[in-house]
Parts: sequence; structure tokens; C-alpha cells
Amino acid sequence: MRRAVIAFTAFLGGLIFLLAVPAHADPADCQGLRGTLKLQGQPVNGAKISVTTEGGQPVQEVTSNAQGTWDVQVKDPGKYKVTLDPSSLPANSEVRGGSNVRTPTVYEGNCSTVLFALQPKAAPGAAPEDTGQSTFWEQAAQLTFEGVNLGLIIALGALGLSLIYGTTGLTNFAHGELITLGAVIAYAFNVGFGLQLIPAAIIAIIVSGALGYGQDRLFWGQLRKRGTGTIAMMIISIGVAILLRNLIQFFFGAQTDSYTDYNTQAGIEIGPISAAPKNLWAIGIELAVLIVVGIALMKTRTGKAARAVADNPALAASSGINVDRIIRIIWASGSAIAALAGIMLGLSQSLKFTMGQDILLLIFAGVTLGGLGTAFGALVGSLVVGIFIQVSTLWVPPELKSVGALAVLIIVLLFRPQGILGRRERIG
Amino acid sequence: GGGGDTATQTSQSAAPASSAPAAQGDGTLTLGTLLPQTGSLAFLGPPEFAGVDLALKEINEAGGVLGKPVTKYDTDSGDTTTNIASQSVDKLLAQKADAIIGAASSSVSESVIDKITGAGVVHFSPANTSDKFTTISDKGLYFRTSPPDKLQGRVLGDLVVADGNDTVGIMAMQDSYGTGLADQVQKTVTDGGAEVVERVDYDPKAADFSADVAKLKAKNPKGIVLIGFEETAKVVQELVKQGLPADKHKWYMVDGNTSNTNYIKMPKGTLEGVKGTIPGAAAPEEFQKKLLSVNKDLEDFSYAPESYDAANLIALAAEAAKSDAGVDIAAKLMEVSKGGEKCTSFKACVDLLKAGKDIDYEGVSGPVEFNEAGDPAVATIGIYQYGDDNKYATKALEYRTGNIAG
Amino acid sequence: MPDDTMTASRKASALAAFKDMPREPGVPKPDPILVVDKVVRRFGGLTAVDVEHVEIQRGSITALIGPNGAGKTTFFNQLTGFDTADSGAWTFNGRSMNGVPAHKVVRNGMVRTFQLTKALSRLTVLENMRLGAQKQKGESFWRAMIPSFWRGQEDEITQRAEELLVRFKLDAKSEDFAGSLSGGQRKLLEMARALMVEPELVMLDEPMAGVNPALTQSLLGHVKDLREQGMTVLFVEHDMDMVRDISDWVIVMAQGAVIAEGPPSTIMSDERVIDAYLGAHHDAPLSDTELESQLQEAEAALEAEIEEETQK
Amino acid sequence: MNAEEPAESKAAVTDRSAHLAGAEDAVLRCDELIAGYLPGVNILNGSDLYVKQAELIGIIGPNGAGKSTLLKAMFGLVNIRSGKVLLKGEDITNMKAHSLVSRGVGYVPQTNNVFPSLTIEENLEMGAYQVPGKFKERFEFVAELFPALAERRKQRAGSLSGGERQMVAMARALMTEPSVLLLDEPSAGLSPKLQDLVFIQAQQINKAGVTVIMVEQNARRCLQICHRGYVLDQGRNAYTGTGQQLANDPKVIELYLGTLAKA
Amino acid sequence: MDWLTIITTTVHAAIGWESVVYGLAAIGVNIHFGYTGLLNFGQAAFMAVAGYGLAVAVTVMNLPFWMGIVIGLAAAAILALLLGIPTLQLRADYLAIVTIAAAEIVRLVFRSVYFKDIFGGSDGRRGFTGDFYAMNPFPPGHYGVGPFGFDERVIWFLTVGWTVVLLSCLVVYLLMKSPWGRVLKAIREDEDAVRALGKNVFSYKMQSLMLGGIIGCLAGFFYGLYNGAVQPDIFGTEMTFFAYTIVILGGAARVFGPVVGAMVFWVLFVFVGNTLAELVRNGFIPFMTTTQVGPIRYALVGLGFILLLVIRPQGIFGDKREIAINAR
Ligand SMILES: Nc1ncnc2c1ncn2[C@@H]1O[C@H](COP(=O)(O)OP(=O)(O)OP(=O)(O)O)[C@@H](O)[C@H]1O
Ligand SMILES: Nc1ncnc2c1ncn2[C@@H]1O[C@H](COP(=O)(O)OP(=O)(O)OP(=O)(O)O)[C@@H](O)[C@H]1O
Ligand SMILES: [Mg+2]
Ligand SMILES: [Mg+2]
Repeated sequence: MRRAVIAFTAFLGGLIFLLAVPAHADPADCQGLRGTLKLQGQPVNGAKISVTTEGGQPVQEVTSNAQGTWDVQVKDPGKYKVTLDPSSLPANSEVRGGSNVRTPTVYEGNCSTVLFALQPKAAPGAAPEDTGQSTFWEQAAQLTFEGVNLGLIIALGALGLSLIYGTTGLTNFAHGELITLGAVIAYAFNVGFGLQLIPAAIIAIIVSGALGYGQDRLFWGQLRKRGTGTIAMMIISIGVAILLRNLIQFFFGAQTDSYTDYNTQAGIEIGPISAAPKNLWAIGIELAVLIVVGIALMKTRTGKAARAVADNPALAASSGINVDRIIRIIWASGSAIAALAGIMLGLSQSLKFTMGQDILLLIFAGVTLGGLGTAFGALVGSLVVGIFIQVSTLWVPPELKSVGALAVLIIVLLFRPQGILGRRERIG
Repeated sequence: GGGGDTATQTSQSAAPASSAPAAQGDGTLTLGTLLPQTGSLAFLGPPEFAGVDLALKEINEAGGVLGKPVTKYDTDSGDTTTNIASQSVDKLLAQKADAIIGAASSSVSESVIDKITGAGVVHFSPANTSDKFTTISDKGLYFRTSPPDKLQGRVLGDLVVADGNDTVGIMAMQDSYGTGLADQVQKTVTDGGAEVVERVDYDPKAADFSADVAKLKAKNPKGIVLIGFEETAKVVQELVKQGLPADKHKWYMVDGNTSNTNYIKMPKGTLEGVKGTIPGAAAPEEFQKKLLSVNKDLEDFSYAPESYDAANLIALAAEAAKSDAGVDIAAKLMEVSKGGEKCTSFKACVDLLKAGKDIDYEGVSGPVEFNEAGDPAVATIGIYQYGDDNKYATKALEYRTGNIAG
Repeated sequence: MPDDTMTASRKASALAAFKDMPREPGVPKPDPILVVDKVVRRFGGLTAVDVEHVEIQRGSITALIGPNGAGKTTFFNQLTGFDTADSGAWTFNGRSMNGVPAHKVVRNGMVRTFQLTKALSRLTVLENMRLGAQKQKGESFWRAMIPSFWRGQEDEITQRAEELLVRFKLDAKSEDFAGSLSGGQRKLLEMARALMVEPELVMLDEPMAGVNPALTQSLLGHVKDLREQGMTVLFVEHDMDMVRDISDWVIVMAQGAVIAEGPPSTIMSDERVIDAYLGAHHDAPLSDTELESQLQEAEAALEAEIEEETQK
Repeated sequence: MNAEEPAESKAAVTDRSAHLAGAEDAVLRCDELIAGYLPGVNILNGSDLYVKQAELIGIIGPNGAGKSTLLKAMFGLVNIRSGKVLLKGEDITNMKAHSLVSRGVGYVPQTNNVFPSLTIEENLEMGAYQVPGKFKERFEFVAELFPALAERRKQRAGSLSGGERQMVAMARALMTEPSVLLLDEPSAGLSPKLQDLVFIQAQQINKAGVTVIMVEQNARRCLQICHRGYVLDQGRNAYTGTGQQLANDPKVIELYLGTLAKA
Repeated sequence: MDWLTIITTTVHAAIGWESVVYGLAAIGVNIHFGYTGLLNFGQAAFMAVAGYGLAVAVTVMNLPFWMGIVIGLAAAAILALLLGIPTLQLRADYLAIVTIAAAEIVRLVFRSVYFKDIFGGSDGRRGFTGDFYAMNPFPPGHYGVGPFGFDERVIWFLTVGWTVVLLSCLVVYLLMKSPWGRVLKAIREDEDAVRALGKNVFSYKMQSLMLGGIIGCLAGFFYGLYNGAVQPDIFGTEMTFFAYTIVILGGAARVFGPVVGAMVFWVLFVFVGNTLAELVRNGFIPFMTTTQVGPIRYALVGLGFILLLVIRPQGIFGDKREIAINAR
């Protein structure tokens, strides 16, 4: 009965789309094995193929026709053994991989294709054919590049997080959403209003900065004023993350999407590395921002004031620093940098409402590895994390690539509990 | 599920009845949906909800079930990182649902199947592909219309071999859908005489996929099979970037990522010639138009046919059983899905039923013939090809129908 | 006031022990409780501590003085296991203490306080005190769950804590969170808590900085009591009145090294000590008349200047 | 003495009329301040204080009396629940600290008075935050006072010894040239030599026209140099008078000063 | 509007399995964070190893149920050791990140295709609860009053669950008012000070990590037992975050804080979600579609947490004074 059903449905399909099936015979008529033999694109005529059952009972022997195809119909579904007679092949050709036996399965009412890939026989001692495979070092180079690429995006996120953590002591679990928000705002201008991505990104960064400013002015600042503890604030930030993430989903949707510009750029080869031009631009911009902000924190008056606020807000106020203003500047720049991170992430990957959440752990790892609260630490830590994730796939399965990076985090902290660039406090 | 005891309902109907909500068989068919509104599979929600909504619209327009309009409650299944599905099931059971359509994720379904079937309610997933459900203990109440991995994997694998790819790379999303399909493709491809030179199971939540693609690149396969959902767009970006574009390598996709919306922003021709397999015998076009009338914002249509068929089948089974109790529906589901006069819409089918005929519902997602385990036994897989506009032609290259079990 | 005869005897014996001792750095003591050899600690290019040899006499009150940054606190840190010395060795009660972790040092009977106080903020003052007691039965996981095991001991500890708090004028605060104490009160708590340990050697790092003078005075009596109970006290202090009042022996550190040792009276007239540490005004205790004259001098100078300014 | 002699010659238990009379033309005055940290617990229970132009005021009292709280309240770091603080006639009650700095008020806290992760130099730079132009000149000035700091200008304050921190704190306040300076135990933890320096410095600053309010536990020294003193106990003024009056008042000696320094 | 459903589901959530599982997880977190100040953000890992320990023992190794429990407990204890030895010397905020990382490692390993034969990949393991429900003394039936009530399976689960929750609370209560608990609280404030008073800080932290981990591990068992399955992704960071939220909602370092916090958490969650769904279903919010209910529900729940904590930063049972002391 089942067979009838299959036949019928196939027949329906066949009826409607009679013309759509150019290459193969009507599948309903086919129950067996078939294949096409080609050598360097040319069909191979007259190759001998014998089909036996799994148990070795001969079924049929065929020869490939002028198109190189052969076809064996069988009565019962099941496993079969297909043997190609190498002596029937053109001289100087052989089956790739060596074996000339295949053991395909035939399913009820279907034909299975059997492939014998043919190649010219290599002259003994000649160099093996170039299969386009890359060496270990080529892979390592590519992966290191990808690591830098990813690491710098993480570093941008980490810098923003670290700035806010540094000045307010807030472990902001909503930072991932600030990243997503930046990316999505740029999307709105890029896709929604049809602006080119670069101006859209600039607007998004400015808008995000303003939102960050507002966020502190209207929310976090008020909480600080009420003397809310940092732990309570941390939990509140989890609430904020949930709120923002779902609002973004509400407006943006749950699908993956991308910007209209620079989408799916073809890579260019630079030595062993293939990179899309946008990656190179992104790396340049990211490095520039990271270094400028890092130096600004070390050298400018506002930067020093930010570190002073981080250390001791009451004393900072006593020194004449407008603590709230500094914190707002930090929130604004932290959010703006987060937005940049989001845009870069969206550019190199895609946009999704969970993009920030998905990268947040790596950001935390980067910040921690570098040493909490130091700008250059965030850079170094994030690079280490990024590179480790990518390069570790040389040895570990890619599904576990984050494991390698996180394990490194733990191991490094074992030996340097204060992070790579962090400093130990004195006791007593 | 339920092994072989689906047919003998007497033993089951006694056990769950004691603990099930009292209101079984209250005369109104109540459907609950347990589909993703949030979480990582949230993008699958809208088409699935739309499928159910469309079916319900048609059912109620045709006079409802047992003379009454069908009621429906929508709930969120979330994803596996939250416990929301369990909450939702509680709510649906409290609202006396007779059948629950969901969840999208096999893992989520697994976490609530005991609760649902324990209450004597039909658990009907439009999207579960894990083979676990074939053998799971479900009191005969679990069903699914979802694309059968096995057949699709076979068809896809055969396609890859038939196209002459002797070296194949597989990138599969690391979950039961992705790895299940990938296993099947890998087996078929290997049996067919090609070599799977690299198989990458990637974490769909990873921040980026460059390393995963770099692994493929290292082996430079002729054919590349991409198994996943919409995150495939990111993989495609990486493939192009790392020099494995579709015009140099043959790409293959599956129902989860063969999409007409996901890649349209990419430069013209990026996906030209890429082939994808989608279960279902009908052209998606007509049906998609109908779906858009239910939800005009729909961008993706994954699992909408399966959801639509699920709702129709439940309604027909209830009509056939003359009862809206979960166990009664379950008892009739196999019957209405096969063996009898063929019909393709609720209205047509219900008319036949009323005329006292045995029916065989033929769905949008395929012929939908349930086997003893509540799985579809037969399916049709369409093979589609992308044009240079990065959309696939709505006309399939070919349809293949086969037994799922093989 | 404590028993006078007792005081006299212990103090006398301490003083007798020190009487004929040479006044030179690293001089051996007849009955040392702590012996330190060649302890060095560097931070980058800075040698914070470089102590050749020092001994602390059992049952005495020894003051450790020296300019700011001389390395006194760092020295304490090395001895008590809070920091690792680059090199050196020291024994406490004859037992080597190199590399012994901080908590074991305490269990051996050597306890220290912190100059920058460490109040356990969200514990009450009384709980802070109770924590100091050693060998508490209720501090083991399994016994903790059955109150009858530790109830009795807890009551004893509480009583002892309350007595100390009264002495330290913290009794009114005993149920308040330690985090709400004022700067001076924290100092007091820090010291009182250390005394709860009942150590053999207590090392106090500037215990009286910021403590009200009247209270300081009464606490000095308590410290002297401790000596009578057989405790050894080593303390860092910048208040010379206090040093003069209670210490039997003074050790002077400068730039990480011990530069002088001796009884308080001698030390305070030592040229080098005056130079490095005490400054002009402290060469001798200020008498009342001297105070007057100084004050007048200052005032006169002041008035003159102010007049000048007002005339401008 | 520049400051007016109070009516009585003995240190007096405070009486509002004296305060009101004296506070007429004060630079900074506090009236019946009530303030505290925790809800429902007042630490200051109506303390009064005034200080005139170029006056040096000492505040002493037992631990926990509320001396630091009084300074913090004046400086906007503790919320004032009732009462008023006036600076040159302007109401500055609960005004933010940084605005006070721009009005010429300086403050050295008792604890946590350095930025641990900043270097000494940066700490001092923060001292001159509102007048960055003057940094160089002032830095040279404090470097002369505390040569130890100048030597270590690149060392992070967090690794400094207790006394060194105290020097940084003092130096930080000296960076701005304030017109009113609030000092909370500036001599604590300093070596005798440096204590002298601090007291002399306080006097000198004061002589240069700066109004100084100084909280000290080195009470005798403090009373020696100050024009007037307040004895604070339990958030109230227990005694006021000239420094000398207070230093010689037997009650004050017994309760607050002790006799150790004289022994 | 189906108010009855909204109310019954809300009440069920408050006393249901969610409160048991999350309550236990939060009790563990409370021991770590509330009492000891250890920012252990890896609580989910304890639940995971416990759940998987039980599941793998029963389904893969074919051991009896009780052996599974023993293995789960042992796994949690070993995890505590492995996690504790390298991390307990870290500063609180470093510890937080390292424990998150460790928990993610555990989750990714459980999830991986590489170890699929043992842990079952992303689908996890199921089919290990038979023995537990076989012990059920309740005859089949409906237990409860009116619309409120559970079937025999759930009532058995809840009986055991709440007993364990209350026992855990009792243990916490006894320990925390003992000198042992005092040491933990002191460590939370300043470990150097505690060290200077002769306590072995590392040992106490480890004991705390173990105890909290083992209580978290009970939560893992109960999760598996109720759902009949363990899956890797449920034990993600979100789980830990929620446990923390619960602790803070209830009030840190309060014996019943986590339990009440869990109830409040789920009441909020279910009430907001179901009310919103009903409103949309009945057309009271015309501009929203079914698929948008989910995100808005979460957004509202997030907002709810924010408001609760803004209004009562010390949590339900917390002491305002402690918060004031702690403020920066
Ligand atoms: N962790 C550190 N890094 C760098 N330098 C340090 C560190 N700890 C201490 N120092 C330096 O070592 C020297 C000794 O410091 P220490 O705290 O021991 O001084 P001290 O004698 O206690 O001074 P005070 O009387 O001011 O407390 C100081 O100059 C200090 O700056
Ligand atoms: N942050 C705080 N939170 C709660 N209470 C506090 C806080 N700081 C101080 N207190 C309380 O306020 C009272 C006064 O403290 P304050 O610091 O003003 O005292 P003080 O006079 O400066 O003492 P000291 O001489 O010891 O520095 C004390 O009883 C103290 O318990
Ligand atoms: Mg010191
Ligand atoms: Mg004070």
C-alpha cells in the first residue's frame, strides 16, 4: 500500500512539474542504482560495472554509455555491492581514493547514485596533485587573523564594559544589549531609512552615546543617588538586559539580518590569509579607537578624573571633580563604543537580537583576563581570548572552541590572579 | 512514539484519564500552541503560528469541529535555556487543551512530553526531527508532521553524489536537527562513493564562524553541505570571504536554511546555483500567499506547512472520533492520515467524513502518513535551486518521495 | 587600677632584663620570643625592609618606631605571613615561621592588627569580637549544626568580649554594625578584636592613631595589664608620649633597616633618631612652661604678620 | 588675637546666644545641624559652629562624637536633615562637594583619602582638578614640603605606607589654595617630625589668610595653635572657647585630653 | 478573560516545581554569595553535573536510582573542589567571571557531539525517573482544593521537593547562626581580617562552595526528576542569573529569602505572562500579535525585577541598614 502512495504522490508531483525534471528519469520508475563516470569532465564510455547483492549474488553487469552513465534496476530494496572494473577504464586513469567497490543502499521506489571519481594516474614519483588543501601553517595564519578580527570586536565591547565598571563599580550584564542596540540602530538607519552604512553607523554611535548618557542620567544615576549597592545594581542590570533584549526583539524581530552595504564581501588573498576588505577596515578602526581611548584615559584630565572616580567617588568630589558628570561622560562613551562594537560585529557577522548576549561572556573573559578596570588590559585580554578561540580549533572541535578560550582564562588567573595587566593591592 | 501500542487505546485511555483534567470531551476542540516566541528559535515562531492560524481560520470557516468553532490558546515555548515551556504547558492544561501543537525544538518537546501525554493530551509537533521520539514512551499521544531527517538526508546525500562531488564538506548546526541530518547525509554520501573530507558541527550561538569555515577551507571540498537555520547567512558570509564561493564550490542547503528572505541582501549571484531540499510536494508559493493573508509580516516560512497540517489533522481526527478528548483524537490520527479517499483540505476531508467515508489527508508538507510510532511514514522532498537574485525558484527541480524508514 | 605590686614586679623584671643591655641594633635578648634574621623585602627598586637581626624580649612591651615609609608595616606583613619575604628567616618561640600561612601564624600565638583598619562591616561589633576567639568548637562544620556543642563556649566568649568592649568604650556600640563605626572606633575595635585571640605576642600597628587621648591613656593601663598577664606586646606608634609611657624597649627603623635600639629615654635623645624621626620639637618632652613660651612665640609671630596684612 | 574674645574667660558649655552673636560675620557657619547616615539615626544633634575670616578652629572630642560627620555634612558628603550651612552668606546646605570646591573650600578626609590606583603625581593633579594651570607651581610647593612624595611621584598611592598616604592627602588639599580648609585628623599616622610640619603648615596657611577648621585627636597640639576650639560630644557642642581656655579647663582635660602628654 | 486560569497557574507556580528547583538553586547561591561573599556564577554547573550524574548513571551505566543520586552528589563535590582550588584565591569579581566560564565549559562539554554517546548531545538524557516515581506512595488521583491541585505524580514530587527545601533551610539556619556561619560572614566582609584572626579562610570558602554546590546539586536532581529529562542548555548562565535575582529579591543572607524570592519570581513570571496572553487573546491589546507576547512578557518581567529592586534594594527580607553600610 505504501508503495502505491509513494507512486501516487510522485505522480502528482510529476504531473504538475513535468518539465522541471530534465536530468533524471521519473523517480517513480526508478528503484536501483545509477551513476555517471567522468574523467576530467569528459564522460567515460564502456567502463564495466557489476552489481551484486550484499551477500554476493550477482544482480547485473552494465557498461557505461556515451554520456558516461549507467543504470541498474533492482527488485528489492536493500544494500548492494557495486564494483567498477578498473581494467575497463581508459588507460592512465584510476579511481580516486583507490577503492573500486561501493556498498550503497537502495530504498523502496528510489534510485541511489553511485560515484566513482576518476583521475589521471599519477606518474610514479611525481608530486601529488594539488588538491587546494592548506597546510597547518596556512590555517594557523588564517585563524590568527580571524582571532585578531574577533578579538578586537571583543575588545571594543570590553573597553566599554571596563570603562563603566571602572568608574561606577557596576558589573553591567546589560552591556551585551548595548552592543545589540547600537547594531540595531545602525540597521534602522541603514535599512529603514536607506542611508549608507557609514553615515548610518556614525548616527547610531551618536544616538547610542546619547542613550547611554540618558540611561545614567535618568536611571543609574538616580539609583546611585539613593545609595543602591553595587550588587543590587548588578542584578538590576540583569533585569535591564532582559528588558532591552526583548524590546529589541519586539521591534527588530527574531530573525538574523544584515546591513545592505558591504554584505558578503568576497575575500582578497593576502599571503596565506583571505580577508574581506571590510575586515581590514574594521581592524583599523577598532585599533584606532582602542588606542585613542586608552591613551585618553591615561593622559587626559577627564581620563584621570574617571580613574579617580573609580577609586573613590567621595574623594573625587572633594577634589572638585563633578562625579556625576564624569560618570555620564563615561556612560556616553562606553555606550558609544559598545555601539561601535555592535556595528562591527553586525558587519563582520550578522545582526540578531541575541548577538550581544551571545558575545557577552567572551567580553567578560577579555576584561577579566586583562585585569579589571584597565583599558589596555581589556585590549590585551580580549585579543588573547579572540585568538585563542580561533586558533584552538586547530586541535579542538569547533563546537568546543569557546571551551579552549575559557580554560585559558582560568589557567592564566591561576598564575596571575589579578589578570595580565592588573596590579595587586597591598595588604595592611 | 509509544512503540506498537498506539492502536490499542483502551489501556491508555484508562490510565491518564484518572489524572487528566476532567474536561476531556467537553464538546469543544481546544488547541494549544507551544511555539517559540522568545529565545534562540524565536524566528521559527511566526511562520508556525501562522500555519496554525491559517488552518484554524479555514476549519472554523468550514463550520468548526463537532459543530463548534475550535478554540485556541497560544503560548511561548521559549528555548531550552529557560523553563518557560513547562509554564506554558501548565497554562494550556489548565485551559483544558485537548491537543498541543509544539514545540519547535526537540529538546523542549522532550522536556514537556511527559507532562502533556501524562494529562491525556495529544502532543503534536510540527518541527521535531530527533529520532528519539520514535521510541519515546508517550502513551501513544505523540505525533509529528515534521520533515523527516532520514529521507531528506538521503535525498540530499544522493543529490550531492549525483552532482559528482567526490569530496564533500559538511557544516552542521550542533543540535539534534543539524547533527541528525548531517549524519544521514554523511552516510549516504560515503556509501555513494564520495568522501566527506570535513565535517564541522558548529555551535549556532558562537560569536563567529570563521574558524569553523577555515576548517572546511583547509580541506577544499568540491561540495559543501550547509545544515542549519538562519545563522547560515553568517556561514555564507564566511565562505565567500574565505574563498569558497558558490561559483567555485557546490553548496547544498536544507529546509532549515533554504530561504527566500535570508540572503536577499547579499550581492547578486552569491547563491546562484545553490541547491536546497524542502519537504513537501506542493509548490510553496500558493500556500505562502495564504499565509501572508494571516500574517502579512511573515518573512520566513519554515515549518508553516507542518504546523498547518498538524492543526488540520487534529481537527479531522476529532471529527472522525466524534470526540474532542485527546486520547480519542490520538486513536483516529493514524486513520485519517492514510488509507481512504484522498483529500487535501479540511473542508473537503470533513465533507467526506460526514458522508461516512474513510479519508486520507494529504498535507501541504507532504502526504503525511503516520506510522505506528506517530511519525510520518512517507514524505516527499523537493529539490530547489537558487537563481542569481539569491532566491530559489518556486518550481522544484525534482521531487522525491520515499519511505522514511527506508 | 590593676594590682600595683604585680605591675611593679613584671615591669621591674622587664626593665631589669633590659637594664644592662647594649644599646645597639640587633642586640640579643635573654629570653627572646621572636628572633628575626636577615629579612629582606623589595618592591621593584625599592628595598622596603632589610632587617639584619632583631629579637623581641618575652613579656616586654617593645615599641617599633621610625619615619613614615620606614618599612614597619611591611615588616609586620612579612612576620605574620601576609606577604612573602624575598629572603630571611625568623622564629617564634623557637619555631621557624618562614612561609607559614597567616592563619597558622595566629594559631601559633602571634597576632597583628592592621594600620588601615579592617572592620567586618556587616557584622556587629560584638560578632567582630567573638570572631577573634580561638579554638571555637562551633567553627567546625559538623558541630556547628548542633548548638549544644558550642553554646557554653559561646557564652564565655561573649562575656570576655563584652568586658573588653567596656574597656574600649565600645559597649554602647556592641549591637551596631562595625561598618558604622567612626575612624577612631575602628582602631579600637581592631585592637580589642586582636586581644580576643589571647595571643602570646600581639603586634599592634599604630593602635592609637586617631584615638582620643583620654581614652588612649586608659587603654595604656590595659596594655600594661596584658604584660602582667604574660603577653608580649610589639607596637608601632608615632605618639611619643605613649611610647615613653609604656614601652620597655624601643626599636628604631629607617629605610627598612633597624638603626637603633634602646630604652625609650635613651632612644629619644639619640641624635640619629631625632634627625630622622623626631624632629626638633621632640628632643625632650615639652614641659608646661616650654609649651607656654612656644605658644606665645607663635602667637606673637602670628599677630605681627596679621597686622602686617591688615595694614596693607 | 584677631578673633573676638568670647564673653566668658572660661570654656563655656555652649549656649546659642554666644554662637549667634559670634556667627554674625562668619565665613562659614552651621546652625543646628542634624544629620546622619542611617535612616532614623541622627549623628549630629543640632551642632552649631562658625568660623570667621582667617580663623583657625579646632574641633576635638571622643571617638564617635561626630566630628568627621560634621565636616562631611558641611562639605556635602553627608545628607543634612535639618539646619543650615552658610558660606559667606550663601546657603550651601547639601550642596554638592565639587561645587564647594569651586567656591574655594578644600577638604582632607580622615580615611580613604587617596586614590589608590593613581600615582602620587596624578593624585596631586586631581587636587588641582579645577585649576589645572596651577598644577606645576603648586606641585613644586608641596614637593618641597614633602620631599618623599616628589621622589616617588610615579608610585601608585595604593602601595604607599599609612603615613605616606596621609602626606599625599594633605598635599592634595594644598594643591588648590582654598580659602576655607577642612582638615580631618591631618596628623594621624605621621611621624612626629611630620606632625610638627603639619601643625606649622596649618598655622602658616592660616596666617596667609586661609580659614582653617581642623579636627584632631592630637588634641593638645591642636588647641595650642587654634584660635578657638569646639569640643564635640554625641553630636552636640559640649564646650567652646579659645584654644587655651579649653586646654586648661579641668573638665575638658579629664574627659577629652588626658594627662599623658604632660606626664 | 480567563482569570481562573491565570490565578490557578500563578498559584501553582508559587508552590510548584519551579519554586522547588529555583529555590534550592538560590539557597545554594545564598550560601555562596549572601553569606560568604563568593560571587559564584557557576551555580548552573552544579545543577548540571548533578542532573547529568543521575541521568548518565541510570541510563548509560544502568545503575540503580540511588547510585545515580550518589554519583550526582559526588560529581557536585568534585566540581566544587576542581572549581575551588584555582578560583577561591581570586578577588570576588574575578571569581564571578571564572565561575561563569567554568559553568559554560561544563555546559558545552555536555552539549558536544564529541561526547554525545555519554551525555546525549544537545538533547541530553531522559528516562531516569522511573524509580523515583515508582516510590510514589500517593494513589492516582487529584490532590488539591477546587481548581488548585496536582496529580499524584506532581504531589509526590512536591512533597519530596518541599521537604528537601525546608531541610536545606533548616541546615542553613543552624549553620548561619553558629560560629561557623560567623566565619563565613566575616570572610564576606574582609578575608584578610579573618586570616589575621587565625581562621583558615580557604578551607571555609571551600566548605561554603561545597555546601552551596551540593544544595544546588539537589536543585539539579529535582529539575531532572520533574521534567524527566536533562538538557545542557537549561543549565546556562541564565539559570544562574535567575538564581541570583531570586536571592536578591528575597534578601541576601536571609534563611527564607531564596525560597520566598523564588516564589515571587515565578508568580511574577507566570502572572505577567498569562495575563498578557489573555489580554492579547481577547483583543484588549489590538496592536500586538501572538508572537509578540513572548518578548513583551519578558520585557515586563525584566521591568518588574527592576522595579522591585529599585523599590526594595535590600529584597523582601533584607535589612536596609546592611545596604546602607555596603553602599560605595
Ligand atoms: N606593594 C608595594 N609596592 C610598592 N611599594 C610598597 C608596597 N608596599 C609598601 N611599599 C613601600 O615600602 C615602604 C615601606 O612601607 P611601610 O608601609 O612598611 O611603611 P611604614 O613604616 O609602615 O610607614 P608608616 O609609618 O607611614 O605606616 C614605603 O615607602 C612604601 O611606599
Ligand atoms: N558610614 C556610616 N554609617 C553609619 N554610621 C556611621 C558612619 N560613619 C560614622 N557613623 C557613626 O557616626 C558616629 C560619628 O562618627 P564620626 O566619624 O563623625 O566620629 P568622629 O567624631 O569623627 O570620631 P573619630 O574621632 O573616631 O574619627 C559614630 O558613632 C559612628 O558610629
Ligand atoms: Mg605603617
Ligand atoms: Mg573622625
